[in-house]
Amino acid sequence: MSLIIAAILVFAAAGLAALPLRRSPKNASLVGACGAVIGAVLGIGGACGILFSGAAEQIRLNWAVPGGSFYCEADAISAFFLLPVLGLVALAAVYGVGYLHGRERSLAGHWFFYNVLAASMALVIIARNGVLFISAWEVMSVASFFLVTIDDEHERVRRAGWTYLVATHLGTAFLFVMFVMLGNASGSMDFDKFSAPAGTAGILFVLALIGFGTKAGLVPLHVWLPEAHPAAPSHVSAVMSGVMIKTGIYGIVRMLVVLGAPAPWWGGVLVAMGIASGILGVMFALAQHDLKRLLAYHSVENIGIITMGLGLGVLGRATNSPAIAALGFAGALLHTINHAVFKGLLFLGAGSVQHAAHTLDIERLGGLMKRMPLTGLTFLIAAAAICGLPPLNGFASEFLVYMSSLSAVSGSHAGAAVGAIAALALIGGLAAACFTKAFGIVFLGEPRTESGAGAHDPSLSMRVPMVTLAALCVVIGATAPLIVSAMAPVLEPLCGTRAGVDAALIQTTISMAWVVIGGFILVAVAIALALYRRRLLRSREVGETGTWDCGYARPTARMQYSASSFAQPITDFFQSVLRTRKHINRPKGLFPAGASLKTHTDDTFTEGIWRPIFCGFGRMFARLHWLQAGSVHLYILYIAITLIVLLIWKLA
Amino acid sequence: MPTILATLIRFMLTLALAPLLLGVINRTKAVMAGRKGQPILQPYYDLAKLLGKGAVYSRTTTWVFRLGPVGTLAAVFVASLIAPWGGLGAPVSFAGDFILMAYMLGLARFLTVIAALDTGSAFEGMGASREVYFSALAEPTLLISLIALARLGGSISLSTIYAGLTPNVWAAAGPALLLIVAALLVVVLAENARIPVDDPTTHLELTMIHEVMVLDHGGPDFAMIGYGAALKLWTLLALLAGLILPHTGRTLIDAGAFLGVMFALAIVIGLIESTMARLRLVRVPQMLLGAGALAVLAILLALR
Amino acid sequence: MTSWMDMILVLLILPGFVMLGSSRLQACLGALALQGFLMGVLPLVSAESPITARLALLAAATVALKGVTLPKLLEKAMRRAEVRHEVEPFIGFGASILVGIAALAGSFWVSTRLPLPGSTEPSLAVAIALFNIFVGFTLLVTRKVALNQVVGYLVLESGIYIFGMSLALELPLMVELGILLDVFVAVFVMGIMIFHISRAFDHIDTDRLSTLKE
Amino acid sequence: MLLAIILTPFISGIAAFLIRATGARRALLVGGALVHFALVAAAWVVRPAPAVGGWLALDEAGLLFLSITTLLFTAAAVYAISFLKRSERGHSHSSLIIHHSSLNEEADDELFTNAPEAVLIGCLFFFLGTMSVVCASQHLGLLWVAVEATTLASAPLIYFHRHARSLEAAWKYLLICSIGIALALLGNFLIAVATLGTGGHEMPLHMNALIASAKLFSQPWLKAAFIFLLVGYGTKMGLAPLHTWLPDAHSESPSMVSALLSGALLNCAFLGILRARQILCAAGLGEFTNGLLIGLGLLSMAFAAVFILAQADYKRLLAYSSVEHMGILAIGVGVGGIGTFGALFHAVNHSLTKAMLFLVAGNILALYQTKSVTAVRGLSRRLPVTAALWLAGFFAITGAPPFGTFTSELTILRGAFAQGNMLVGIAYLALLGLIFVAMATVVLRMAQGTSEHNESAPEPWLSIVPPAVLGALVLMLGVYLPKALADVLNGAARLIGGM
Repeated sequence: MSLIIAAILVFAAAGLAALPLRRSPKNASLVGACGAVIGAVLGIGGACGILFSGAAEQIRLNWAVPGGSFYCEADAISAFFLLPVLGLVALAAVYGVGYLHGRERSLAGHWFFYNVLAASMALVIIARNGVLFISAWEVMSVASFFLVTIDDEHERVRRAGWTYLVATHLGTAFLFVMFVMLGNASGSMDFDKFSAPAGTAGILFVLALIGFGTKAGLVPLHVWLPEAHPAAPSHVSAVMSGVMIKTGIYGIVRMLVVLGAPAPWWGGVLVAMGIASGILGVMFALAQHDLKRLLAYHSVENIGIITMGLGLGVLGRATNSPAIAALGFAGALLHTINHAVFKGLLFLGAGSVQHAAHTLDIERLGGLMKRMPLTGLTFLIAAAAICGLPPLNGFASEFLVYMSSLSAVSGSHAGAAVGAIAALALIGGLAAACFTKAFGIVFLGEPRTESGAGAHDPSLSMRVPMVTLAALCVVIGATAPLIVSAMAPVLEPLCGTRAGVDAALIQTTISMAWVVIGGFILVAVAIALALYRRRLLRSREVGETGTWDCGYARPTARMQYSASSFAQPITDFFQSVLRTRKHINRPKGLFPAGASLKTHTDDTFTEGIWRPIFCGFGRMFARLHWLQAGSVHLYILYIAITLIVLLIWKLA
Repeated sequence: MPTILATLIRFMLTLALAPLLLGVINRTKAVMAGRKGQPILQPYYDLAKLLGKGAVYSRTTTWVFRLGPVGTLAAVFVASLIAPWGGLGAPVSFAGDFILMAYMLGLARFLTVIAALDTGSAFEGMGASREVYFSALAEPTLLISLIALARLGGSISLSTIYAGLTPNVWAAAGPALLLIVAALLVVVLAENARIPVDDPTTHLELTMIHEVMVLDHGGPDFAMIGYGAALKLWTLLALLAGLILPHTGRTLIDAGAFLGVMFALAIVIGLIESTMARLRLVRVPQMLLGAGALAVLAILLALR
Repeated sequence: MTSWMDMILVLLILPGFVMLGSSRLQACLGALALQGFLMGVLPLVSAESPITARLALLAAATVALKGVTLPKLLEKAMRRAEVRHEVEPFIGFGASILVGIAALAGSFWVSTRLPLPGSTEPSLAVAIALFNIFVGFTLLVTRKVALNQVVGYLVLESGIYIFGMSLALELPLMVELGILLDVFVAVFVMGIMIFHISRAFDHIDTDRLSTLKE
Repeated sequence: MLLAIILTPFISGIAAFLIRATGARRALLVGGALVHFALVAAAWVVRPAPAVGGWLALDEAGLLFLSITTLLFTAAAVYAISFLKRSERGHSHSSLIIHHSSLNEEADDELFTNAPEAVLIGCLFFFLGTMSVVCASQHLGLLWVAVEATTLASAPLIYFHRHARSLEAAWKYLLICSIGIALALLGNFLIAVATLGTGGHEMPLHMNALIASAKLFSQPWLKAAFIFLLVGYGTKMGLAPLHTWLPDAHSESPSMVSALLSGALLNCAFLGILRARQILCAAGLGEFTNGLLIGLGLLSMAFAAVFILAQADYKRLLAYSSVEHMGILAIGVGVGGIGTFGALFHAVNHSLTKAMLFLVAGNILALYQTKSVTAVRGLSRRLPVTAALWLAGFFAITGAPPFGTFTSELTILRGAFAQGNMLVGIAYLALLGLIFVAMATVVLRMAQGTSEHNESAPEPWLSIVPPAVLGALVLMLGVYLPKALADVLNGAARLIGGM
């Protein structure tokens, strides 16, 4: 605990220390990054201590603010969430030093808010007082807002920042109501005093789902993600998409613990929202050409998978079948960490691409594998992992969710289970499509424009974090059984029972061990085959030639399949949802001068729901401006009318 | 000990006999077409010939291209480890093993696709695009069918499921099983690039799906791809065969019966290929969705 | 005693109608002066107790201020601004008188509805006070010439003042004088402003004084 | 001592008119402010004894608002120095300014001769003095006189820039507020009438006396009285739809005057309403007032939302935000319970924040020479510190943690829910959200982006320190509420029937 508090203090100190360094970006980066790393190391130390000892630690100090008390507790769940948060914060900070290197504009503010973000995320995870929690929560949002808008000279970035700020703030309003209801019912804002007043548990759950779901990015509250993540600098996107949105998941988990025994329909709602987010997220991802926008939509998808896991867990808890509950929650929590790892890595990779090729438009890239092999390799690993392919970490967590739903199939809520499985399968297939596109078009083939041609692997401080995360993808995949078997203390408060959890975990650990074995066989066979191929080819001549293009004499890079054309069959298939707009310039005449195809996919929910609402308010208010028409007579009339109305209202 | 031995022997047979399925299919088609046709062992000859050749790689390609065949084969290999011989257990079987199988096949596809994209060829890109498209639709069908099976067989491990598929299960849930058979058949055809989804023997790249992705591979690489395809066909066909298999308690007879059914199915595929025409590409998704519908119907029946 | 008082109260209706009816500012100011004078007398006749020095002082101050100074002040402003007439008000003069009659009826009706605590019969003073308040509001809302609005304000204020006076509410002298002083300063400042307005816009038509709006 | 607090400003005000030397007068401004500040600070240590036969006394509520007033006045006084220097320069380089602002319709802003400095400083002091009287008066009549006096003292301040718009603003301010105050006078009379039944002819409108025997008063008259006082002082306080003068006055007056108007004057009017509520609560009519306060409060927030959205003038934006926050105060008092505490606490936070924002707005105006939002771009590049303060102020005024406004607004929400006013709480929250969105749109557009020239301009520390200090105080209140202040707030809340 003390270590975690120390970490938060270190973050704060580093942030303040970076603030005055407006003149020299270099020192600001140095101070800020060092602070982030040191703090993260401290915090991870503390978290690990708690996970190993299994004993929750807490401090409770008075805080001279109405309703507030400085009450923090680090239990297994908090520690479990702290690990990815702090880890990614540190790695992204190291990456950021290289990424921001050579900017002439002051970085003091950036590093200040970066460290504030780190501190506030940690505080959110350990806070156990309503006021403290919301304060940390809002500070987190504001800090990340400023991080997103660092390049505010671009209109796109400003709009993104606005969308994000508005979304997160309105979402928080629901949390206000939730905490106030809980606080008034229990007479204290401390979590341990909380108890849902009779009959309101459902309302509280819905409030939590909306409030935290907005941050997590559940459809249809996800609209800020695809705007904000591309706008932010890549290491910030990595932190936001990798871990900050997970605080939303944490909030839901924490509320499940606080609210106690859930009703079955909560699980149903969670699974349904999870399925919707997962499928829609990956669908929209498929239709994007901006690499980071694509990744942002994949965050929506993965949040969907996590939410499915949570939903199954809740269903299991509600129908007291610990197996379903344990596996569901385990899958959700493990996927939280996994997604942090590979999504962080993917964003860092995208950052390196942007750094090297100065564009993120997939259509303009290509052939980067030869020019930046390390980025390519790490990106490939992450891509395979996010598609949930064995033997990497993504499969481990999805496997848990599968297992949970498989054991639920024979239960009373089989519908949800089957839906989850089908959805997972479809998501897996579409994700594979999406990442073969993202990786294949960006890194393979030949450069489509000169922008990618001069690319090269980034500097050391950017390479180290990528390699670390890639290694983590493999390691977590290989050690998944151990990790899962160690998760019992985390799952106990969620499932309400220890014995059931242990039983379920032992069951699954065996399967996962087999999965790992399968993974090893895979690698072994692959290596064997490779060696065999080498032996075969050693004595023979191995030719080099151009790609066989079915007899066409002069293939050029521009003839390669493009991202749009790659995704076109699928996007056409889902056109009813995606509403992709095409600008086709068909070849005309016998000797067509040129032809082109542009596709653009807006977010159906932004365009269909949110924009109309906001515009509606705008128009309505604009129509009311005559109220302040400037005529003093009118104003005096207001006074008279008010007086008369009040007199009649209250006295007559 | 003997069981382990038997399992190993069966697996060896799997590895050995997989290409033969292709031979049988081709032979059937030839016979139907009234041709004499290639020898039934032709696939083996092809593999041998390819393994004997050198290799030519495109300048565009990277190690990803070289990884493709190797990784694909390895993944399919692991998947085939999980495929049971009807009632007789597979070498690897654990709770939820069919998920690993499905995802190993997914991995194989993933590697093939990126290898294809690595060439930068428009045709291979096209094939890759179609491949991921159709498989994304086939995946849920496969898994739903397997869940329905799991529900009927009362287990979540393939070997146990198929061991539990005794005739009286058929008696009890015949309709559901029939639907599953139909769904799986479609999945098998789609996943293995057979007519009516894809025509492995066409000579027009524009119409190909799977074959066009491997245009640039040659020599040992192509041998691995070919063998991998055969093994994949076996693996998926085994899921189908296990369903329509009488269970006598006796290992040898069951094994024999299994092999019989496998090749019978190969003939069936051959018949389908020689009697049906390839669907237009736009029709394929509809067929896959139809299969998915069958699978859903099956599970609804199974949940009843 | 009270009969005197009632008579004065009734007289206090007249100026209101004059202001409502006439377009000539001069007339309005005259009416204003009359009203101020009557109000000065009011405390003297209203009190049951013999006239105290306090009441005398109060009466004197009222007459001096409301009866003399303020009208003169406004007249000066009027000359400075060179306005003689209210142009076309939002409600015509005839209509305004009708409004006034309605207001009178209304205020009598209201006064019957709320008898003073302690007494049962409706108080005339309440009615008259309300009537003047109504008139004040009417002038404020319907008249465009800034000067007329000041007059309206004064009528409104006097209505309230009548209320206080006639009920012989013993506000401490200091407060009473404070109130008078405030009113005086207020009108003084308004007069200055009218002067500035007439200089800045060369009109004092407050209806056209509406650049500040949404 | 209380007398000292009252008299200091008046004396210095008179002095300001007599002094000829500019430097001395400016010194006097800061000096007088500091003396007043010191006296009030002393009042926290030893509560001053009632003066003038108990007409003047400092209870918790009075002390609270008096402290806000003097604090803001000191800040404004310091800021005024830089403001006056600047406006001198403004005239010497007026040509340059024309060139600067020739783009926008407000070009004529600085080209008017300002009122003489003596008037500004003198009226500032009178303004302070009258407000001090309001805070200290325990007699409704005196309170009324003082409130009306604040109007008269501040009207010349609004008309400091001698040009058409500020004249119009001052005229509307004077007329509308005078009418409102007149109604408040009637309210006072009605209270006196309500006392009649109790043989209270002899009873002056003295708070203690009123509260002591409130139970006996005739309730219908009390109710009517409250309505008149609410409308009357509400006009001054800026509750919609009586707020109409407020945006004009705030946008046209010099920034530190706007700061005082919004941060101090509105509170004083609020105090008038609170006094009335005190009596009604004593008479057991607290319930009756709640509905009125909540209704007007919500209406004010709605009005503010309407006009903040797509607001084209950033000073008007701040003014409407004041309307919003006055509404919040009314709601807080209306819902009662801890809501009352929250409202008083929010009064403190709002005054500090809003004053800070107006001072910052003054800096922006000084550089860009326009109040038009669309013309202000790339603030964070031209005036880094000012921009930082501007954004901080924005987050503070919209109730984002870790600022005091957050805790006070949260407390009011808790009050609403605790008292069972769920719907009020939800409406309140919805309006807050709406206003946040509207304000964010405008404020961010100003702070971000790039303008035609991006080199950062000089920022004199005299114009930076006062708002910075105020902002720091709000921040402090957000993370630490001092015991002394908490006690005073609780005491005041108890006075006006909260808790």
